[in-house]
Amino acid sequence: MSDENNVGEDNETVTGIEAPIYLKYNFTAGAAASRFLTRIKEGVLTGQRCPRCSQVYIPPRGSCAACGVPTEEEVELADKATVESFTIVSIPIPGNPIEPPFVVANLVPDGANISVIHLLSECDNAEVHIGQRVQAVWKPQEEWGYALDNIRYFKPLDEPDVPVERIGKLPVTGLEG
Amino acid sequence: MGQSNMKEIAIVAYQQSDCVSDAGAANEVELIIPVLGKVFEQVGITNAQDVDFVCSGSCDYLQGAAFAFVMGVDALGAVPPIKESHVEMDAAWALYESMLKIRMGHAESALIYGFGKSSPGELPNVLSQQLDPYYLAPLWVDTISLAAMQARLMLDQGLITERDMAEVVARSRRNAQGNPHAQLGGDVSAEDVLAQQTYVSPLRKADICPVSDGASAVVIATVEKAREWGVPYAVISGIDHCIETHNLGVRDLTDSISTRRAAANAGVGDGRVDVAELYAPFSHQEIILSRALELGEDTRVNPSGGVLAGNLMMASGLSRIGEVFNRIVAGEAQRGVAHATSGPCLQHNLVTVLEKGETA
Amino acid sequence: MSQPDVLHQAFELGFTYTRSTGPVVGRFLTELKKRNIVGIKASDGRVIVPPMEYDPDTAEELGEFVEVGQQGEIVSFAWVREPRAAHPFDRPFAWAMIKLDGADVPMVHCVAAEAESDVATGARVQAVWADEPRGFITDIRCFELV
Amino acid sequence: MSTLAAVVGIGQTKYTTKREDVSIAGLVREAAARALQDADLGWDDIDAVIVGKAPDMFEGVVMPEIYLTDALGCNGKPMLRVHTAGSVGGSTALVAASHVQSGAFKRVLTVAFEKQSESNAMWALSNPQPFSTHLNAGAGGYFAPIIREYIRRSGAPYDTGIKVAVKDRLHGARNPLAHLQLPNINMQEVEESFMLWDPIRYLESCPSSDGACAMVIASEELADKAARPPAWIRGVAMRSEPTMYAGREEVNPQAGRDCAADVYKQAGITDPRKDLDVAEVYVPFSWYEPMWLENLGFAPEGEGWKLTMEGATSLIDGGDIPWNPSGGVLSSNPIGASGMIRFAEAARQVRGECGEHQVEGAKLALGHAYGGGAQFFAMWVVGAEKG
Repeated sequence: MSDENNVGEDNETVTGIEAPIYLKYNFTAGAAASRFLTRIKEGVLTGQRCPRCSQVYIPPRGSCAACGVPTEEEVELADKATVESFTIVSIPIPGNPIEPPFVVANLVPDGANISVIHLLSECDNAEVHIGQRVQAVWKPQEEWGYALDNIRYFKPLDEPDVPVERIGKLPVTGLEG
Repeated sequence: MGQSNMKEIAIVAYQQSDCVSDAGAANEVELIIPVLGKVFEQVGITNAQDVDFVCSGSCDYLQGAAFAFVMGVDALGAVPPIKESHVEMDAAWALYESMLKIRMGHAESALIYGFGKSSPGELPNVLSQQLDPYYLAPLWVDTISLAAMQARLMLDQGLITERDMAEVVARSRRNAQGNPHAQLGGDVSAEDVLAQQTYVSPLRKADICPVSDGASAVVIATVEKAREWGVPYAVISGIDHCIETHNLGVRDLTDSISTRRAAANAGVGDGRVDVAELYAPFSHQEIILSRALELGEDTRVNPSGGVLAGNLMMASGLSRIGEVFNRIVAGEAQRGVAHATSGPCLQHNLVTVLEKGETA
Repeated sequence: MSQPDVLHQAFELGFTYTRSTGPVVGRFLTELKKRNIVGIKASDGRVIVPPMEYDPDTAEELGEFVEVGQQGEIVSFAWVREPRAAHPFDRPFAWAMIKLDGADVPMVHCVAAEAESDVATGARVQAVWADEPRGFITDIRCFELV
Repeated sequence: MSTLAAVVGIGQTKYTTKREDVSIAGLVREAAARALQDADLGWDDIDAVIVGKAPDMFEGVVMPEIYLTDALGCNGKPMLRVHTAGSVGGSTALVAASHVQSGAFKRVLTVAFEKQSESNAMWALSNPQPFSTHLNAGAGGYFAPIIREYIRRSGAPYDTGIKVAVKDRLHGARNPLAHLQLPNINMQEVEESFMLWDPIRYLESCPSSDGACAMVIASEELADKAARPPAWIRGVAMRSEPTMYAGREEVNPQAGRDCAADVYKQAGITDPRKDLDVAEVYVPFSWYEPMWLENLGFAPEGEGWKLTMEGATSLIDGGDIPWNPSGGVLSSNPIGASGMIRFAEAARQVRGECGEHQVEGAKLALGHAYGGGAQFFAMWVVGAEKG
């Protein structure tokens, strides 16, 4: 803590304090998240299929939020995806080394029915668009850990755009599948 | 609020997870879903679409992430959207909010759930940050130490003895043997407890509730709806709650004025109390509460073992109501009292009176 | 399917909050900086230390400050055998409710003592000041037995 | 059936970046005391207190209502603490109203607040959790892609958001309590402001404010005898849906549509644009005005932007359905209180006490709040008449 508390104009009256509140936790990834992270450490993107509505969730959270039922069936997904939407961020993220401007996109991997947020790079920011096809650029295998960050970012693919009504509905084999 | 001139509301289902010291990999949704599944099954419904209102209780700081309750919605099957709300309090207060919703005619039934995963943090430290943010929180006075001072006040004034406290613990452990969800049960005598050295003197570790992970859920409904569902129920004949000053020095810590007031408003004294489930995280507090509720020898206190046998923060208050419901529908009691608490040294207390409903 | 690894990771939820104190808390902390302790007079005449901003009975704003003594009496205490990392001592110590001379309501603070047997309800204690008080509750480093 | 209830007292603080002169209790107290004064009541007249605020991590006080009880005159009374993310101020007002509408209480005090200057909302909202990618640059980063999809679908002109940003700040300049006072703001200034999360510019975003808002809600019997004109609560509704599920409609969420339909039905509203005189709607990023115009049924899907561009939502342009005459969330944003401010400003309009930002002759008003990933909704309709 700094020793400089806020004082009034008379330099004597205390008007403010600094209160450092630092709490330590031992975070546990959920069972479904642990499974997902274990597989991504192996370089494989996976989702879970809802037994009721058959939709595939990534990252899986152990339940289908729409149906409120547990999900167990694991589904392997492609590392190709479609841009559902995106933003170009021009401000730094606290504690993140990425330099703005950068593109953060909602991406639906082929075979999944919901988007994940990730970076888009190796592209002209002005050219990024909804329906665009992209593919994961992985870090070197020796750097893989329990994190979606094993994918450094996604980059554009030379494939035709996905019509808006088909975004989020592609099979794992992609647009032509 | 009492039930006079009001629509009668009843508890129709109650389920809780096991109290475990560390739920391991299970996240909050994974803790909630099985409990909700069981409570729906108990009523014979599918999911939250089949009730008119949902309300939950949780605390972000237990696991150290903002918006814990948002994930809870994932467990409900809330598509299409539902009427839903949340209190950053024990879920017993979520039940209170749900009753208002039913009384104003906007619902006939409600699902209430509470959950907490306290194991990831250091709970007494986390709760120290509930205290005055200028005078006490920066000292990191933990909640166990505050309760220890409360116990000493009582010991010094001759209001209790250490043996009285040990007997509360021994009874809790014995009763918990019959509770499959309890974390700490066993054939423990008061002598065994007294043989332990003190931890935060005058408290021994056994005087202090354990830290538990888990969830509990209750379904309430109008009596008409309960009959339509054809499930056994217990009528909520009174409920009230009341808070006291945050300055511990100003309060009479040897008594619980707010519990007395809530009990009077809920009508605790209007009939025999066969069973009472009290949210007493420390052994001496069970004695304070029993006295404030003016419970006699003929009342069974904490037959579940109470929270000394397992404490699901943010759900334990709701579980107390559920436990009394269980005794009534099992035919072990005609009328019972459930108590929930919040804040250091029993600052905020909620009292519910349940009665056996007329046979349908 | 193979069992996943159970993934744990320690993390810290931390921030240094910047609190404005308002006049009542500010006055108390200002006095601490000068090694004085003040309380406030409640509607029923009781002197409350540290000063509350609002009366616990009537809810009225309070404003009549009263300087109180730096010694007082232990009303109750808890002996902490195993201090937590966040605690002000790394050796056994007591938390206590201390009624300062001239105050009617006890305050909670820590008491340094060698052994539990040295501390007792009714014992007299005295404030020990930090070397350089700066307007924070820990300007009173602790109380010690007189 | 629900008992009739009304707002009989309203108190707000002046919204500002940092209230350096008060404690957390002092801030909350100021709004509460003003609400009591407005209602011509004392602390003893209140039967229960209902408190709302967004995540405790903003101020770093766990369940702060426990410490606030003395400041709110709550000792010996019931106190309830609501938390439903950004919609919390609205939800809190609804929970408070339910205390009276249930017939259980005669008169309750409700307060919502945020003292955001104690920390940093950006930190509290994007605090990284282990094992998760940390790319969610605050609320703007979350909502920007949804706005982009709205623009694609509706074909709205690029400057719709700019127009809202100017309009709400000009409204705010008429409200002495509004945080941002920008009476000379213009389209060019907004357009040239820094692009934070494309398509959201700096001046198209809400500020970060300290502030509190309070209301006294009373039963019909007591409201009939109130010191000042009551705002009768004609409809109340809340809806929730999960943050993420396959196929979720994020631009025009079902929960918002259902919530609006419910509250309109209770208030006897069939055409909101025609039947309502004014609306205070939670618009933290400018583009959410056209989006919510559609979601709340003021315009057909895809045409919300037309109302904005025509000036229909502008008090100053003499629009037929002014939105956010107080300046809205774009002018003041103490997060936990923002929803309650919408509800309270709707009530102030039908009480006819808004001065420079009064919608002339307003009789029926909508208060709206949303939160989370635009998944939690709370709304009420208040009227000058009982209905």
